[in-house]
Amino acid sequence: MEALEYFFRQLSISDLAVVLFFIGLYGAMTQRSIIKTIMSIGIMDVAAITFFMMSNFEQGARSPVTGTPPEQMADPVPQALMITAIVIGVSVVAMCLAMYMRVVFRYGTADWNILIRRLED
Amino acid sequence: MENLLVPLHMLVLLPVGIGALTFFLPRKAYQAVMLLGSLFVTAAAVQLFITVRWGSEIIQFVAGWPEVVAIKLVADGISAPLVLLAAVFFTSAYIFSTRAGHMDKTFVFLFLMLESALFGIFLSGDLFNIYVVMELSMITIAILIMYKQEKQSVYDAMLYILMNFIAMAFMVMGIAYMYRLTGVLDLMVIEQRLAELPDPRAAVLPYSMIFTAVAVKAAMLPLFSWLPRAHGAPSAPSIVSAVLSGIQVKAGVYLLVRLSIVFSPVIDAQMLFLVLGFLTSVAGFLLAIAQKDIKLILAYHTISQVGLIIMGLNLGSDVAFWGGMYHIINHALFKGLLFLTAGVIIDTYGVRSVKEIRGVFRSMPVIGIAALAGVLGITGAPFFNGSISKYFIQEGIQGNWAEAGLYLINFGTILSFVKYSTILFGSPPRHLQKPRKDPFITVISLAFGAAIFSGGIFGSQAVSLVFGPQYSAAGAMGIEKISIFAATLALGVLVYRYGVLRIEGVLSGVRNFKYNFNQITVLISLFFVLLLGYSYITMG
Amino acid sequence: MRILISALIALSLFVLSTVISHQYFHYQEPVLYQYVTEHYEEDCGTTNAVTAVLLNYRMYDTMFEVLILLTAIIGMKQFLPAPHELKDITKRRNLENK
Amino acid sequence: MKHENDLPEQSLILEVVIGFLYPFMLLLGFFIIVNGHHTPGGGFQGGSVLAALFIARYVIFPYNTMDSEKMHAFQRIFLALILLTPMLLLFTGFITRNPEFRSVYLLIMNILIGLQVGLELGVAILRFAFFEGVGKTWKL
Repeated sequence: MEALEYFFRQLSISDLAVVLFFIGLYGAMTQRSIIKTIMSIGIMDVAAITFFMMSNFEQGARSPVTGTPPEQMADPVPQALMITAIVIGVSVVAMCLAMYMRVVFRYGTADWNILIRRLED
Repeated sequence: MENLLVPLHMLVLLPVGIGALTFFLPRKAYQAVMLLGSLFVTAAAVQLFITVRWGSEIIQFVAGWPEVVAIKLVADGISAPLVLLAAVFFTSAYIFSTRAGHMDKTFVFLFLMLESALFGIFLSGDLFNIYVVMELSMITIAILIMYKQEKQSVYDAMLYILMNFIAMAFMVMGIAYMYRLTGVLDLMVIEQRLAELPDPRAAVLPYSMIFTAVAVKAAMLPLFSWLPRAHGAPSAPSIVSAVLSGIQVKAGVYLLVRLSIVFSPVIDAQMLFLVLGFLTSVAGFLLAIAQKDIKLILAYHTISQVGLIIMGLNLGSDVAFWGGMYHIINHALFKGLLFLTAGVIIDTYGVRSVKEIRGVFRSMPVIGIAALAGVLGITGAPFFNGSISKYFIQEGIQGNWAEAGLYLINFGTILSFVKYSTILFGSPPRHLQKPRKDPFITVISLAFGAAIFSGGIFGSQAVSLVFGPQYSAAGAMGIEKISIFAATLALGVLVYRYGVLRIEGVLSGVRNFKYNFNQITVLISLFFVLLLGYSYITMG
Repeated sequence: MRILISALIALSLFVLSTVISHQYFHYQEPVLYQYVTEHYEEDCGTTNAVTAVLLNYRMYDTMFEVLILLTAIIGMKQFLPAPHELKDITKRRNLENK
Repeated sequence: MKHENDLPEQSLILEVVIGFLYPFMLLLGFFIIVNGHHTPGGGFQGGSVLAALFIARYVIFPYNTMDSEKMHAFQRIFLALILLTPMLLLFTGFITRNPEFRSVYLLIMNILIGLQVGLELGVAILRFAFFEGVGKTWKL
């Protein structure tokens, strides 16, 4: 029990992001309808972005603006990279939703299996 | 370094710049400006290749910032030939379809953006930059394969984008672990820092996350179900399928090579990728035999050839490595030619299935000859470039189980292309209207056919010209190789006549079997577990 | 049954990756972080380091990202046709079916 | 001016409140864009606030009058500029050589990216909104 208790005390916020990542993966594995698959992959993407943001995290680090001494600054590099990653995530989700609307209006269903059957005829 | 016609970042952004600027020109002028622009880009790529091939490799820090901070663009022995191949391929595909109907401004803009995304992948030396450029190429392809509005099957594009979206989420997670571990984003600096790691097991997790994403991009065994429908989609114009199968899959393979060099001080998974390459190749040609639609035969066959390339690259011997790289160039040539000619055949015949198209030789002699050159090239007929690269890969194997595997793959390739080439012979249907004489199509297809043929004749000189090391390919033209090819060809025709035509029921079952999306995600996670376990254990 | 298997896979993946990342993690010297925090003022003249990284040090990434934004919009125009675009699509489809 | 795929008439309160807030949204958007080098990322946040303008305009006047073709053409102009200015100024080392142009360069880049993102999200939302009716009638 002691090892388990030690293990849990070690868990930090970034492990929470890893949990969210695999919940998204679980969602992508089990969801029947297309819109929920898009949502769960969106969750995976957001979890990966949160995990990246938490790197080089120290307690009490201040925002990287002039005036704070360089050692106390929070790491600006992940923040800048994640602005790019978030915008990419937004564009891809927008593309998926556009395709989702097209699929629903054309085949009349949002379920993966019914869609595959309707594709054949 | 200074005598470069165009600095590296300019070369990457030039195609998009041309596309964006010519958007405001009137319709008549923009076609000529596009042609001039792509010729200029090809000239810059040729000049870059010459300086890298005979000079030293070029490393350029964007905007002159110091080594740690700036994004580094690297043009070395592996990436410069691929940049040249991409530039020549895009220009010839662009010339090939000057008369085609769908060449409006948005299509050409997306086409040039795909070209600059490919340049970005080949030249980039920064981990996060590779992710951003892979994302750009993914979205551009999703639109290009759906470009013909009327015959739109949205399911293929949806499957393509969602699978690659999962792969990209894995990639961001891998880069996050990488940044936490090494604190730097540059590939070369990461390589040095990985060597200093006290315990190499720390790099197992980022390794398997990044390589799952790269495996989806390079269409490895369980994860290739997006590729045939994306490349062979009915709504994809033929030059898009040609470019995708010719160059885009190679970007995935190139990333596999580049990132395995970065991770080489810590993890060596060559045996795993050798086995996976072999299995991918076998699965590829088995599925290719089952298809009816000629574009799907070619698309499934791309998977088998990519598996062969991955096998060649991961054999560990230098001959096989440069054989694999030469096969990347050969495959771009003959698969691109086959897709271009297939597009023209489908337009004139109006039918896509192998059974109904007959007599391409009589109705379109030039397209028939070019397609025949492509088929001979891909099956590795002697005096054609396929045989040279396969000969080099075979030299690298020498006697372990993979040599028998190579014969099986060759036999599968011949079998699937015996099925494909039935469209060439026989007599064309009466009502077939004469295809309009298009000089561009004939010029480009004959040029590709000549390149395939000359690549075979001067094989070893071509390898030493493009990559450097000089290997003698005399054996490839030897009597022994010709007899083996003739025997396999005869066996292939026999097996096709009596075997494949018999088991039509099995084939149609294989053809209509589709994974639904949940099973594909389970396959991706299982691939991730396989990679994680394998690299953890072999770390030892 | 299907849900149980995928739940099992997801759980085992999570446990595997957290155990491996906690057991073997080792922080190397974050050189990039130190360089940016010390030099971003005289290099880029901004008061905010994030803008410095985004617009000066890694401007190459931001250019590609703006391209992605534009491609998403072109994709939007392709997949969600406006009424006037639909007229010529159906016209072409009828032409083809004839 | 009834269009075949418009929404029912909007409530008066909504129109008055959004009409009043419209200029302040515009002001806030440009404020975030302009001093981008104080706040992180400048262009992107400001652009998304500008996109809220298009949604507000759509909520008040739900007719498909805004020509997304023209907005898309503006977007391409901004894209060409965004590609050109860093290539001419930053990558040639002009900025690092004479530092007095740095804040001007940042200002230009922030404004360009802000307008680009604002137009982009606006066009995306309008596309989604006006496709609703179209998809049903045309049975794509």
